[in-house]
Amino acid sequence: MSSQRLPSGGRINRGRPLEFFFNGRRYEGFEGDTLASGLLANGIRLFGRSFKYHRPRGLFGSGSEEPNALVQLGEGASTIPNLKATQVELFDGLSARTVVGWPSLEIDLYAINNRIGRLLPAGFYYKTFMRPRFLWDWYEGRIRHAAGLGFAPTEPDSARYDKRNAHCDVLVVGAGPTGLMAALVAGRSGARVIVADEQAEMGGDLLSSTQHVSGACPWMFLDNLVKELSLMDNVMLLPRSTVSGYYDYNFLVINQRRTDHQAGIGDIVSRERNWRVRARQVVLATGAIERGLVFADNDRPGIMLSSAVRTYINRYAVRPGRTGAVFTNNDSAYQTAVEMHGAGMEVKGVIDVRQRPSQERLLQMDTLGIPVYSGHGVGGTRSGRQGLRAVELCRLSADGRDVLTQKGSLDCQVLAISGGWNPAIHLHCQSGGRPKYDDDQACFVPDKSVQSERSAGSALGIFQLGNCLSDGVDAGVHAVRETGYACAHIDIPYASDRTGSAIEPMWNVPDGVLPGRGGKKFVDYQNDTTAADIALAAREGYRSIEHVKRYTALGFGTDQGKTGNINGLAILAQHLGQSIPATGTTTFRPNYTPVTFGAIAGRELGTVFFDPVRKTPMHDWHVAHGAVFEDVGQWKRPWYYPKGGETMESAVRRECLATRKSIGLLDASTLGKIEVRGRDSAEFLNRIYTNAWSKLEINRCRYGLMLGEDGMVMDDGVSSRLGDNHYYMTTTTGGAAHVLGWLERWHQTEWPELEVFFTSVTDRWAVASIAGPNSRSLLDRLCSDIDLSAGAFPFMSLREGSVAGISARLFRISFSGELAFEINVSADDGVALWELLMEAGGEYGITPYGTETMHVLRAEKGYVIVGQDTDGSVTPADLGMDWIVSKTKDFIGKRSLARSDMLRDSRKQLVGLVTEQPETVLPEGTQLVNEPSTDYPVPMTGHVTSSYYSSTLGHSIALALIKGGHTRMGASVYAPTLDGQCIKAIISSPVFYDPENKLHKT
Amino acid sequence: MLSIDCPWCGSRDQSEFSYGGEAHIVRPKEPEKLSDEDWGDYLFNRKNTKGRFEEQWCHTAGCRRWFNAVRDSQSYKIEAVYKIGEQSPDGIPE
Amino acid sequence: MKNKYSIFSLVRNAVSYHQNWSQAWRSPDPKPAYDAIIVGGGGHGLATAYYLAKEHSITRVAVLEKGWIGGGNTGRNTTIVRSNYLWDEAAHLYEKSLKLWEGLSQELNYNVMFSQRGVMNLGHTLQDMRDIVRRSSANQLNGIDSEVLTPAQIKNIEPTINISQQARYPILGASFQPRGGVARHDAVAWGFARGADRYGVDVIQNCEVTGIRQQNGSVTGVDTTRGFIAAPKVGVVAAGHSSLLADYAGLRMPIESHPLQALVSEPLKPVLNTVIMSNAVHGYISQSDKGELVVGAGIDSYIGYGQRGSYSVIEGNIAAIVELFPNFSRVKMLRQWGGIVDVCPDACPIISLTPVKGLYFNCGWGTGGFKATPGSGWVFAYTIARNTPHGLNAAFDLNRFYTGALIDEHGAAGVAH
Amino acid sequence: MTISGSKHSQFVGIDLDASFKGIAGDYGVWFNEISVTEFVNLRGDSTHSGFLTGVQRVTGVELPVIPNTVVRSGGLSCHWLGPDEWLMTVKKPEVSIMQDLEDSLSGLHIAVTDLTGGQSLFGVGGRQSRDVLSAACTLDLHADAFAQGSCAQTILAHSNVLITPAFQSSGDCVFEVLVRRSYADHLIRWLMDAAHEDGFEFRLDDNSGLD
Ligand SMILES: Cc1cc2nc3c(=O)[nH]c(=O)nc-3n(C[C@H](O)[C@H](O)[C@H](O)COP(=O)(O)OP(=O)(O)OC[C@H]3O[C@@H](n4cnc5c(N)ncnc54)[C@H](O)[C@@H]3O)c2cc1C
Ligand SMILES: NC(=O)c1ccc[n+]([C@@H]2O[C@H](COP(=O)([O-])OP(=O)(O)OC[C@H]3O[C@@H](n4cnc5c(N)ncnc54)[C@H](O)[C@@H]3O)[C@@H](O)[C@H]2O)c1
Ligand SMILES: Cc1cc2nc3c(=O)[nH]c(=O)nc-3n(C[C@H](O)[C@H](O)[C@H](O)COP(=O)(O)O)c2cc1C
Ligand SMILES: [Zn+2]
Repeated sequence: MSSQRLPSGGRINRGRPLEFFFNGRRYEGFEGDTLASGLLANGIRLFGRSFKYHRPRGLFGSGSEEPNALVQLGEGASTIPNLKATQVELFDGLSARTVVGWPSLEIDLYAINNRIGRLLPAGFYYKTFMRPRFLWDWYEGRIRHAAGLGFAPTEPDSARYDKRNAHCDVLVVGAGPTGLMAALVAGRSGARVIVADEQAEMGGDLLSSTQHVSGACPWMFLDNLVKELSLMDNVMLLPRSTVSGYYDYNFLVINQRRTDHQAGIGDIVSRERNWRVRARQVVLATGAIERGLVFADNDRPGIMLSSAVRTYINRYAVRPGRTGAVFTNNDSAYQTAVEMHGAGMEVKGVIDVRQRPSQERLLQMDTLGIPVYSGHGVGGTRSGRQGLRAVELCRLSADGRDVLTQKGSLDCQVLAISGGWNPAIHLHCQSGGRPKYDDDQACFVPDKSVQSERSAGSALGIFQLGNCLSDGVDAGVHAVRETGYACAHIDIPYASDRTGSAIEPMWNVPDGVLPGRGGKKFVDYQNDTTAADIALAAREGYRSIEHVKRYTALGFGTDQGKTGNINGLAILAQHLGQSIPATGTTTFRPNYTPVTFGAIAGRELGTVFFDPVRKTPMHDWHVAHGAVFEDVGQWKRPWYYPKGGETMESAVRRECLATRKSIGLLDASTLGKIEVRGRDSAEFLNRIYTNAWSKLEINRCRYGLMLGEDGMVMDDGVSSRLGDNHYYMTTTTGGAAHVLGWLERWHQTEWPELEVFFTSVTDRWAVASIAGPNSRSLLDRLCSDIDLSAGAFPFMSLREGSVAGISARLFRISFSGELAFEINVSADDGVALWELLMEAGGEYGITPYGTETMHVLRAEKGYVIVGQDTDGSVTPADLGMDWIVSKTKDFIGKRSLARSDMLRDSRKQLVGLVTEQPETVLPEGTQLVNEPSTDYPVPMTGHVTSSYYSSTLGHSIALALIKGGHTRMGASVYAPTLDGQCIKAIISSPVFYDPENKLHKT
Repeated sequence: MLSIDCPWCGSRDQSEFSYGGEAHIVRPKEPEKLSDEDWGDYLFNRKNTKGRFEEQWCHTAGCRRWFNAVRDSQSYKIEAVYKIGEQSPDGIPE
Repeated sequence: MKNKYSIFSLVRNAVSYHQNWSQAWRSPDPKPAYDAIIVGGGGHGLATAYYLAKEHSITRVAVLEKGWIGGGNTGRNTTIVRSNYLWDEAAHLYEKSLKLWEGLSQELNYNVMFSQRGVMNLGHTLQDMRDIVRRSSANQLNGIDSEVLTPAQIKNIEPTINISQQARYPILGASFQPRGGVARHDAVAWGFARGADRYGVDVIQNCEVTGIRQQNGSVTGVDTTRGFIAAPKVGVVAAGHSSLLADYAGLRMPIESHPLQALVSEPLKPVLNTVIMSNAVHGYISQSDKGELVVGAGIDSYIGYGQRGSYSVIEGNIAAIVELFPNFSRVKMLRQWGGIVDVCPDACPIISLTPVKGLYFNCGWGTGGFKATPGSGWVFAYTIARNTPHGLNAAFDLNRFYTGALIDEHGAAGVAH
Repeated sequence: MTISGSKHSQFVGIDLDASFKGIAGDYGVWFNEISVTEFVNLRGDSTHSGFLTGVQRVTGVELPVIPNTVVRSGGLSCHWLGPDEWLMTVKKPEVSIMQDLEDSLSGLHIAVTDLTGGQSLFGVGGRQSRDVLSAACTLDLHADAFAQGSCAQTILAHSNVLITPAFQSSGDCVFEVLVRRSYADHLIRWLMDAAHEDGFEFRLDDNSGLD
């Protein structure tokens, strides 16, 4: 294959050759090349196949607008699907393959789809594959196999991704001449500026240009500009950084690609970084994207956007073919003819649909000896193995709607096409702005700004370089003024722009055949959406542009229709006989170009960072002693402490028995703890809890239940009175933050007149709870300043003193039904306390236990766990806790308890369950029925909320919510388990252990 | 992504705030006297306005204060913030 | 029937270069009066009209849609279909719907690409697992397919999922409904529209209802951007805009409208076999037949009619997905969008008569009503035609917010997508 | 080296020798633990003159009433947390203000709460400290926006924190990061990881925060 590299020029580094692989073959390119330019330089024209018809496709564009040249990069865990070859920078050893084409690009069996293309019009799958019904699964498998582009990696990614939050005065999006001038003004004025451009180099269209600026060649001008900016401390230049989304409140996301262009950089530097920017002002200098022309067989490899041809020649020094022609409806492509000529290509002609191109251009072509076919169109194309071979010329009628005569063909390998320019208004529209149709320029331009944003340069519909430069300055001045800086002086550079004649829209180039016949006219290359598809959709009643988009997949692809959407909607407008603005665009949404999940997720992933791990002061001790942990909210709580190969069951049995017989030790530090202070504390608690608090004596504790305003149990805990106006509230571990928020909210928004303050002290206290008949004796040895006797320190009271010299608050409360003390010490002393207890408790066989044992012990006592035995639909009465609900005062949720449904007899109520077989443990969650049956649906009567084997009692126990359960003591229910058993159980009191409540009061 | 002006701390990222729904829903003084319908109305029924909407926010990760905002529920633009107990710029809420 | 869809009609039309297909539905002008008006041309509204005509022979019906049909939540949802709901009332309703799904393509003669590839709800905490057993057990007793899977079984079905027990919130198990799956959302709206049109229903787009008129407590018709249209029965199925329509009728609703977002990746070769949902890490994902990964993002806490939500929600959801599928970190997000979901306090819908005679509301489907589309239309048509709820939707009346008989699906069933 | 069992450190279990040179070949960030002997949360009514003078009597400083500001004096810092809430940190072992505040303010509607042991304070300094923090903090940390004398409660890496910039005489800025104890381990690990590219070291004896 011949080299198409031009002998000189281009922004490539010829001193740095690179080797790379495409579909297994080796090629050479240079630093500064993209995969696209590198391949093109090697004479490669076939880049891939299309999605539906599997037609051979080549490069169409040169940047992020590219619809065709999709590749899969690399292998294994680091493979990347669906990259645009035009955006992949070459590096040494790069290896890529095409994504469509099975089994290979050259021999693609699915190319049959092109032959039977007529059977596959838009939406054909909605019309078929319905019968016979059972075959649908098979059809679907085939559809799935045929669909999809690249392959997702199947192994985890080892690369890092990170994020930065940034604030700036001015964010300039796009570093073309417009954006750079805006940045220069803002930078010189001292504003905090960020400039982001998706390309590897700053410069935008200037990189592909030969047009002089202020007398200098464009690259010299550019180099000076970028250099000045890069020396400013207040300016951050971000190349390879796409502004992917523009959200509310001037929040924009920039996706920066940091390593993909460098082979072997390793994993220290993050592969991508997402910048989360709050900008005070945004300048959208995103340029314009050229659109193609819709004519028969307009998808041959070699048919390219005129701007892309110019870019390959000037920026990459690649000649895209030996012979070329231009097909246009506007002036801009004439320059491409000039450049093609300059690159040594034989230019066969400029085909201009306009009857009267500008005189200046005609003269220019004349001097170069390039024929101009005005009032002509391309009626069809022919191709060989390597793509385009010839285009068919036809003479158009004056209104451009019909073919008058066929005029033979022009042999050419490259057809540079230009259907006009679409300002890149994506971000403007994402920011809430609307597109406005500009009839003169035949394109949508930004309408009024909704956020602090201004489009500038080509993004605003200004297509001449000189005007872009001055508009960039204007935009910079505007942004600087709005952010309150004094504007620095700046000389506006000068460019000699050509004048010309206006564009004449040409949305659907006639080919002189009947509708539906002739070559396919592609509108959206990636999804193979043709003009006929759009016509069909309109005919079938899919008249909204949004319907057409969804029915034909127009603009649905990875390029989001950057080159095709406007042509598509214009064609629809023609079919419906309505104007383009009345037809409207589809909705512009993030992302501007696709962004990797990794970058969006960032670093907060995995075992350590996905969500903070909260640890108690004694955490490391638990780890050192082999605890297995349970996640409770963000906390890690010891679940059980297996010893030497113990299973959970045996560990829990051991822990339970040790506690019931002697002493168990629990880390209870995670419970929520809130100090409540102020004259109205008691009144406040009265309103929040179902029971009354005013009469609680100082140093006494009380259990309390909180309801939501809907009357359902929300949280519970023991609160104590520390002083006249001072209470200490505890909450569930998972509910702590919610409860504090709940208290604050009622106080601040509803009862600000109450004098009360809440302060969270959850982290301030380490809590070790000792439970069991020997706990008092143990504590007696460690605590000399508190009389621990039952008389002096009764159940549900608290004392302050010291334990082994550590100052502590002791609570006589019990969640296990045993004599128990909760010892609260400063978190700093938690470990010391724990170790002292373990040491002193040694002779009692003190046994640390985890949440599982805690659950068993409390279930033996019939104590509920909010969230396990309740689910947001359970009232205090359902739990048999009427006793805690005050009849005399109002409290949050009270009124709801009087609604008719709360009084229903058939409500689910908390009961105990005992299985017939003592060893059988009912699976938690299992539904219960009164009569076993397989006649579905079987009426259910409730479900098991908690269930354990009680080693203390020698049989299993369970708690359950059962319809009317409180009046069904002794009745049997059945638990049909998921593994097919049916377990019989008897309804009992939920209190299985020490029903007289003697033990914990001893 | 909202940026919310806390009446105390100034403009902060949305992530620091929690939402409280419709503002100016006053808890009935004597709930017991309400019919089930009226109580249900207080509990569940909401204006859910499309357009200017008075709502509550709390600067949870900052000063922990609840406050009110007038926000356009379509443009998401916050037009005013005011403290609890202060009058809405839209006048006396009914 | 004109233009029945099949492989044969496709071939026949190919011969005539597809010039002879008839319209899937007409675009008629509104008539002055109808027997019934359905407000809202989403899947539910169109299904309601279809079943009104088909099951109840009420064919002088108009569906009024303010934009383009299917452009509301029907056109922007993650298309998960399942019926493994916890509470009997919900389970029966969704199961009715699932049964209708199973024959829907044939019934409508429009391929809605209903793909029964199974739906998995992951459990990451001990309480998740209790809830999973509770729900699966209830499903089985209700005659709904449901199983509980171990991490190894999950891995077997979904080979790239991360079941490491070292994960921050490791996967402890899952419930699995094999009959669940996904469908092509647009096709559902279009299929019902075409079906209803065939019975003579007028599907009228770009026609916004701006008022509901009533006389002596009975509805008389609706004001629209295209004039007044009379009807003795009006069924409102306007999803995110239900509160506005209630307001037009002087009613108050227990509804809040929130932004709910979703996103898709670029199209990929098949890599996911089922639908994966996780409540605890908060993300859900499936792969469409076309190849893109369809990811459900979360709901924003604030009220929002903007069809867009907060970027941080997207970030959280993608993090959840990468946490579950670390191999997806190099996959790219193509597009994100939002819908306006009408959320009820108990995460269950309202399908109800109202104090205004002849006015019916069907709303509150929140984040999970796509799966209910055929069932919802079926019971709502019944309710409108007979002026009384069907047994399947009796529990979903407005009165429950006063009696307290809520059907609290968030209580235990977790996400309701 | 790791600290084990030492009761007052939050760096328990962290490998303090785990310094790491960044791509620039040096330590772009350093961390240290700032020892505070007393953390006191104070609630009260700042419009009540008795309250303000009562506090000043004990602490010698005027309570900051401007949101998000801090007043420092002689080993004592007083941070505004809310319109009726402040955090006092005392860095002198010989000083305790808890009881004095209670006494001095008795009779007023106040709450003085000892949080000692429940909070951790880190210093994050070095050339890249601002960048590292901005990896997961939405606050504008630029010196113009977050000047000497300010402080702010915000979110850092999913944890609630109080950040205070402290400018040293060299002009360098150290950010004091206060976090609840149970999150401290997460946060320090997160910071170490966030400094992956820039490099970090621990400074053990340098109690660099200003007061
Ligand atoms: C991101 C997202 C993901 C979801 N994922 C799932 C999922 O996986 N599974 C699932 O089951 N559900 C899901 N849902 C929920 C589901 O989409 C909805 O519950 C369901 O589509 C509602 O259908 P509908 O027909 O009631 O509403 P819509 O489709 O919203 O239709 C209501 C229609 O009413 C029209 N309308 C409103 N006001 C007026 C007026 N005044 N006059 C005329 N017309 C009016 C609207 O324009 C709209 O077209 C999701 C929703 C979203 C947003
Ligand atoms: N001959 C013509 O008719 C014609 C038409 C259009 C443009 N032009 C020429 O193009 C130039 C326009 O200058 P300009 O500065 O306005 O535009 P530009 O095209 O030179 O620069 C725009 C830049 O924005 C970048 N960009 C776009 N979207 C982005 C995003 N979301 N994130 C990050 N970067 C993004 C692009 O990569 C590009 O570098 C002028 O020289 C003009 O003459 C000529
Ligand atoms: C299930 C599903 C799959 C989608 N797949 C794609 C897709 O492959 N490409 C695409 O551009 N958009 C896709 N979309 C998004 C739509 O383009 C569009 O964003 C969405 O329907 C919301 O409409 P709006 O963005 O016009 O408001 C998909 C939407 C859904 C609901
Ligand atoms: Zn604040």
